Amino acid sequence: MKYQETALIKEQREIAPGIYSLWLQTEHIAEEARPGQFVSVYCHDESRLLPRPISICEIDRENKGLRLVYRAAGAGTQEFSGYGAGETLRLVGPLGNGFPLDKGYKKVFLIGGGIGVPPMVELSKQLPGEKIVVSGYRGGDLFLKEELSCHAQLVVATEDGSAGTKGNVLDAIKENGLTADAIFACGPGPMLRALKAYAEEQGMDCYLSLEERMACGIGACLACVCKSKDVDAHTNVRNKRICKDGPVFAADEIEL
Amino acid sequence: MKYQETALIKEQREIAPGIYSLWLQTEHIAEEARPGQFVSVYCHDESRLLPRPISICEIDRENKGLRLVYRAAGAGTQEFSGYGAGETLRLVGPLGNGFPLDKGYKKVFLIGGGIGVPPMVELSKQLPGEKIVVSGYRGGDLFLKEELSCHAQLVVATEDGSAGTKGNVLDAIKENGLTADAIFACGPGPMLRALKAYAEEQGMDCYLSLEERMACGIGACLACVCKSKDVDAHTNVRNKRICKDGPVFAADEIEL
Amino acid sequence: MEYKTSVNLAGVELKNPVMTASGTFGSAGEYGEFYDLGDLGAVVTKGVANVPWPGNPTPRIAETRSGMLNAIGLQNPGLDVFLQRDLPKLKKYDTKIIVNVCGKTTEDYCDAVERLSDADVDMLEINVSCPNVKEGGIAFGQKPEALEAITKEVKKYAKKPVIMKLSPNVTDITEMARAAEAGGADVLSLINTITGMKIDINRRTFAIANKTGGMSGPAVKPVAVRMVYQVANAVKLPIIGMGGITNGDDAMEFILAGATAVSVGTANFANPYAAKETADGILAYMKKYQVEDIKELIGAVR
Amino acid sequence: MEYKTSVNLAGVELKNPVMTASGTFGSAGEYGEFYDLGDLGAVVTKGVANVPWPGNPTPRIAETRSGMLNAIGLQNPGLDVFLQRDLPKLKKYDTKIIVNVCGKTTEDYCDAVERLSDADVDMLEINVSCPNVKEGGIAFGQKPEALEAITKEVKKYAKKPVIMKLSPNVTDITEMARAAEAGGADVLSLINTITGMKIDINRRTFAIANKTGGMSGPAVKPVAVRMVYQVANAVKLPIIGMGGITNGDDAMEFILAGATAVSVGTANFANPYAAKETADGILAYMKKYQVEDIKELIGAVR
Ligand SMILES: Cc1cc2nc3c(=O)[nH]c(=O)nc-3n(C[C@H](O)[C@H](O)[C@H](O)COP(=O)(O)OP(=O)(O)OC[C@H]3O[C@@H](n4cnc5c(N)ncnc54)[C@H](O)[C@@H]3O)c2cc1C
Ligand SMILES: Cc1cc2nc3c(=O)[nH]c(=O)nc-3n(C[C@H](O)[C@H](O)[C@H](O)COP(=O)(O)OP(=O)(O)OC[C@H]3O[C@@H](n4cnc5c(N)ncnc54)[C@H](O)[C@@H]3O)c2cc1C
Ligand SMILES: Cc1cc2nc3c(=O)[nH]c(=O)nc-3n(C[C@H](O)[C@H](O)[C@H](O)COP(=O)(O)O)c2cc1C
Ligand SMILES: Cc1cc2nc3c(=O)[nH]c(=O)nc-3n(C[C@H](O)[C@H](O)[C@H](O)COP(=O)(O)O)c2cc1C
Ligand code: FES
Ligand code: FES
Repeated sequence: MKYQETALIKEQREIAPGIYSLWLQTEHIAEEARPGQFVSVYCHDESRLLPRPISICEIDRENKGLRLVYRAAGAGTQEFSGYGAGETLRLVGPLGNGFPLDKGYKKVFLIGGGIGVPPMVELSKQLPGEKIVVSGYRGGDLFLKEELSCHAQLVVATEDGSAGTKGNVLDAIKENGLTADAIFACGPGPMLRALKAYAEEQGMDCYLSLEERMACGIGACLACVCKSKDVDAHTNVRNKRICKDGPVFAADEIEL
Repeated sequence: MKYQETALIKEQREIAPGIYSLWLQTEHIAEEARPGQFVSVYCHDESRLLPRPISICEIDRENKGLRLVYRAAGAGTQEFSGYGAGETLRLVGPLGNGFPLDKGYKKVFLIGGGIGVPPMVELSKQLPGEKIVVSGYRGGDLFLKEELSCHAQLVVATEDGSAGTKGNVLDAIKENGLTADAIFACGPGPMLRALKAYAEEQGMDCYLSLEERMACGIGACLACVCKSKDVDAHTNVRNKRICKDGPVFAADEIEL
Repeated sequence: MEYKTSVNLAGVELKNPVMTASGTFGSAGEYGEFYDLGDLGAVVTKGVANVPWPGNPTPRIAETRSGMLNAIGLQNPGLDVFLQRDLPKLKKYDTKIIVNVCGKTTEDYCDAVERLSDADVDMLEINVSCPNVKEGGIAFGQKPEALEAITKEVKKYAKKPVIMKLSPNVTDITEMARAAEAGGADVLSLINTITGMKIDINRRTFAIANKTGGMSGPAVKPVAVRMVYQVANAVKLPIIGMGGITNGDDAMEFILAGATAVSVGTANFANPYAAKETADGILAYMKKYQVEDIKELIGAVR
Repeated sequence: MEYKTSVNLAGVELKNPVMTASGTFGSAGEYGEFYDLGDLGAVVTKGVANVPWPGNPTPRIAETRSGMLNAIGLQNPGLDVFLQRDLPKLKKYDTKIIVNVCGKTTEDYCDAVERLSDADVDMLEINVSCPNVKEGGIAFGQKPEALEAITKEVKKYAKKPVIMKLSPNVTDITEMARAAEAGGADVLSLINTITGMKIDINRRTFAIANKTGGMSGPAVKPVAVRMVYQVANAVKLPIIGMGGITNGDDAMEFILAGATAVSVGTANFANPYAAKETADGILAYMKKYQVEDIKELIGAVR
């Protein structure tokens, strides 16, 4: 079930330069949300029509709380960052499929790159088994470090080497000699491509959360497709809708 | 001199249903403003581009304060009404000519109708001589009554008869047997037309503040013209620009 | 007072004038997760062709000030899948179903129209502004002769009323409307999207992969209202007006300008309840002004 | 690094690519109360005719979502008053002066152009999208033959470079651009306004007295960028791009699409410093990406 709600902002903080953490009080969305799903967030400014898809970072089911962590990337997210406790944001959600939680893996890598780190927080809480979070950051602002260390081992890579392994998430995995049965990842395209190749090479299962421009967010407009390996059941062509069939795909279903 | 400023809201109150009183702190505008001038107020929402012209109601020169009193008529003024102390509004002003203060009349009518009442406040303070303010309201919400009674005699007309004379401002003048040398007026078109006719009939001087849709507010776009009796010096046709040559015109210069 | 919101399009009675704009509402009742689609006058499907189309590369959309660009490229699963899988889902709702048809050649259109004529749908809307068609890439929808010809052909195969959907990318929309009327169209719908472009100045490339895209949303509304007004004064056919409608007040502009029905498109993306709220808003307008029958308002501004 | 922002339009060197759009900036330096107009590449005057025009009845404008409609009706004081009174005011600024010319007949245009050729102005911009012209009301700007013909005529009388200003209300802008080029135009400017309409649903009448008006502002930008791109790929003439530019980033879209210069119009109403800030913004973009000469960026997105 999907809901449109006007959610109350309980708290908003800048947790790293340009990165904001937002706790929202929802009516139904938090209760139904699963890790890896996202919400459409709407601007108040009437010149910006389209929803901004933002992944669910953390769920406080008891208090119907939803945490989003996002980068002020453009005008819309900049607008969001200006609102504080007591103000509201209109949301539609929960959207998308989320990560599969029932695969029974013994040990998994949860890999987040940049602004792909946030969804790993709730995933690390809910996914059963042993978890190693591998987070890739540009510099030393290791946002969500505490949250990620609670339910999993945390390994860090930074581009500038200011913390953890100097390099990317795969460098960190190699440097630390880590292994796992499967990969659950979210982050920039090049990282996902590298992980897909790595998983194939290692014969690991791999689940990737993809990004694309969205209009409807619910599977109606066909804006947000990715190429699929086979003809997709819904589209009847080699395209899958990221908003509805994803954002999480088994790496071997899709082309990157 | 005209200024563009981001003015700080010092106070905003709803003084009658849908009528808002706004005190703004300006840098230069308040110091240079004269009664009968107006400011262009801009929306924050980027889908609304054009300025909303709002008359200057009161000036607190010492504190660089400017008071605007406006009706939440449409989306733009509705937006303004949502802002409170500490927030800002972008203004351009002071604009227009204002009422002539140096004509030496002994006794004048200051006539405001509806949302044309506010500019009479500062005018009643600054205009020399004896002043009778005649205010026409729809119902019994006599906004700005106190302010208008300070520097002038106040006579009221209401459409529904809930206060003062039942009827319009001319009915109130007649009922109270009032006379004066000149009229200074602001209000809806039908009222201004009636006052122009009345002034002609009585041989009184008459100054009317007009309204029209505006784009530039500074005389550049020719959106806001009214018909003039003679060929206008600037336009070289029988049109005058309300934003620049007005909003106040001698009634006998213009056609209504 | 009882308020009559029903309108008639070429013999098809809609319970209210609000439809959905093709391509913005899916084909399988996606928005039915938010409200009962039976609250709408009609649902218009995403454009469907006789065979599946893969559409364009991504990015397929870009936001613009109070609007958006899209170049989906008419991705669709093909008529067979539409008929077998999607149509039954739509039939569950108590609303009229209008199938939007696209094609590359006259034969494509006629093939699809013929097969749809036996299906349980109420009307067919012919999208003649596809980017890649015969005639050296110039769309059927930009030349009056081509439009008249394809309308005539399609009408030969259609056993349902035919709506011809007009492109706004023309010098004179009335000429196009007259051509469609001459070809035998039963209803006209307008406007399709206005061709636009956005450049990503930081990446120094086009914001959408197809370079150009179709602009829609509130930004285009004044163009759409103007064209509906012009067409309403040029032909006798009923008009479905669209382009930037977000609520009942917007819809009333189109109806007063001469539209018998209206479609809500891009606004669905900004608010999943937009189409339903538009229907509610029209009724609220009628109540406010005590207008008993919506028909009194069609083309009332002259 | 030294950054070169100057551009050349038919032999006229502008210190930067930013001009003002005709009709939005007056003719007598009105915006000079806010900043030194010498900060701009050129000032383009309000359209001026050989004789005074009274313009249209009010309301002449209406706001639309992220845009506006205007039907000023080319009110102007006539050429004599312009030359005697307004031009000297503009000449005080260290900027180029471009006079926008309107007319009802070919003779009107030629008369004005001839008289302006002896005046101290830098270029002439010919507005061929006036609403009321010969040929049964169809503007010179909507038929390629008519556009080519008037361009030829005007060129006979013009001793200054001639900019032909194109209307976007056409099926194929490249056809119009080629016609103006064939007629001998030195520069093209585009876009003029897109015809639109707004209806006041409460008063049940047109929001502007003229019924239709020209749409401008950010809402039209994607259409303008698309047309500039198309024209830049169709003709060899330099292009002045406009339509919805509010800042340097918007201007860069047009320059990357192929415009040599840009005009800021409606944005002046939303921010009196808009044109100056646009010039500043272009320089900031060049600095950000270390582009030494703006000319490297003209048409760089292909
Ligand atoms: C499924 C999904 C989950 C996401 N989760 C997060 C998250 O948790 N935290 C976070 O910071 N960001 C996330 N993003 C990216 C986020 O959606 C964009 O950063 C945001 O939409 C930018 O909006 P803007 O108005 O600031 O930028 P603008 O560039 O002004 O946006 C213009 C338009 O482009 C779209 N757009 C711009 N960048 C992106 C992008 N990267 N992906 C999709 N659409 C984009 C906007 O939604 C808008 O429609 C996610 C994207 C997707 C698809
Ligand atoms: C010189 C002058 C002084 C004014 N002083 C006051 C004042 O002191 N208090 C007050 O309440 N109102 C005043 N008005 C009217 C005020 O400008 C409008 O009520 C306001 O612009 C409406 O904006 P909106 O966005 O709420 O309405 P909308 O209808 O959404 O506005 C749409 C567009 O129409 C314009 N518009 C709408 N109504 C008017 C109008 N009556 N006059 C001019 N433009 C209009 C808006 O500026 C905007 O561009 C004055 C108008 C003028 C011309
Ligand atoms: C994402 C998207 C997809 C569209 N697909 C189609 C289509 O398949 N067939 C069609 O005739 N029109 C299509 N259109 C055009 C719309 O039906 C409509 O004519 C246009 O968007 C204007 O209405 P709006 O401003 O309310 O969206 C599409 C529009 C959008 C935004
Ligand atoms: C109020 C107004 C008046 C205009 N007058 C003229 C004119 O006299 N001559 C002309 O060629 N264009 C005129 N235009 C069109 C503009 O010059 C410009 O082409 C158009 O507005 C698009 O640019 P913009 O979106 O930046 O405003 C006018 C536009 C507006 C808004
Ligand atoms: S955003 Fe519409 S289908 Fe995904
Ligand atoms: S509003 Fe532009 S001249 Fe008055």
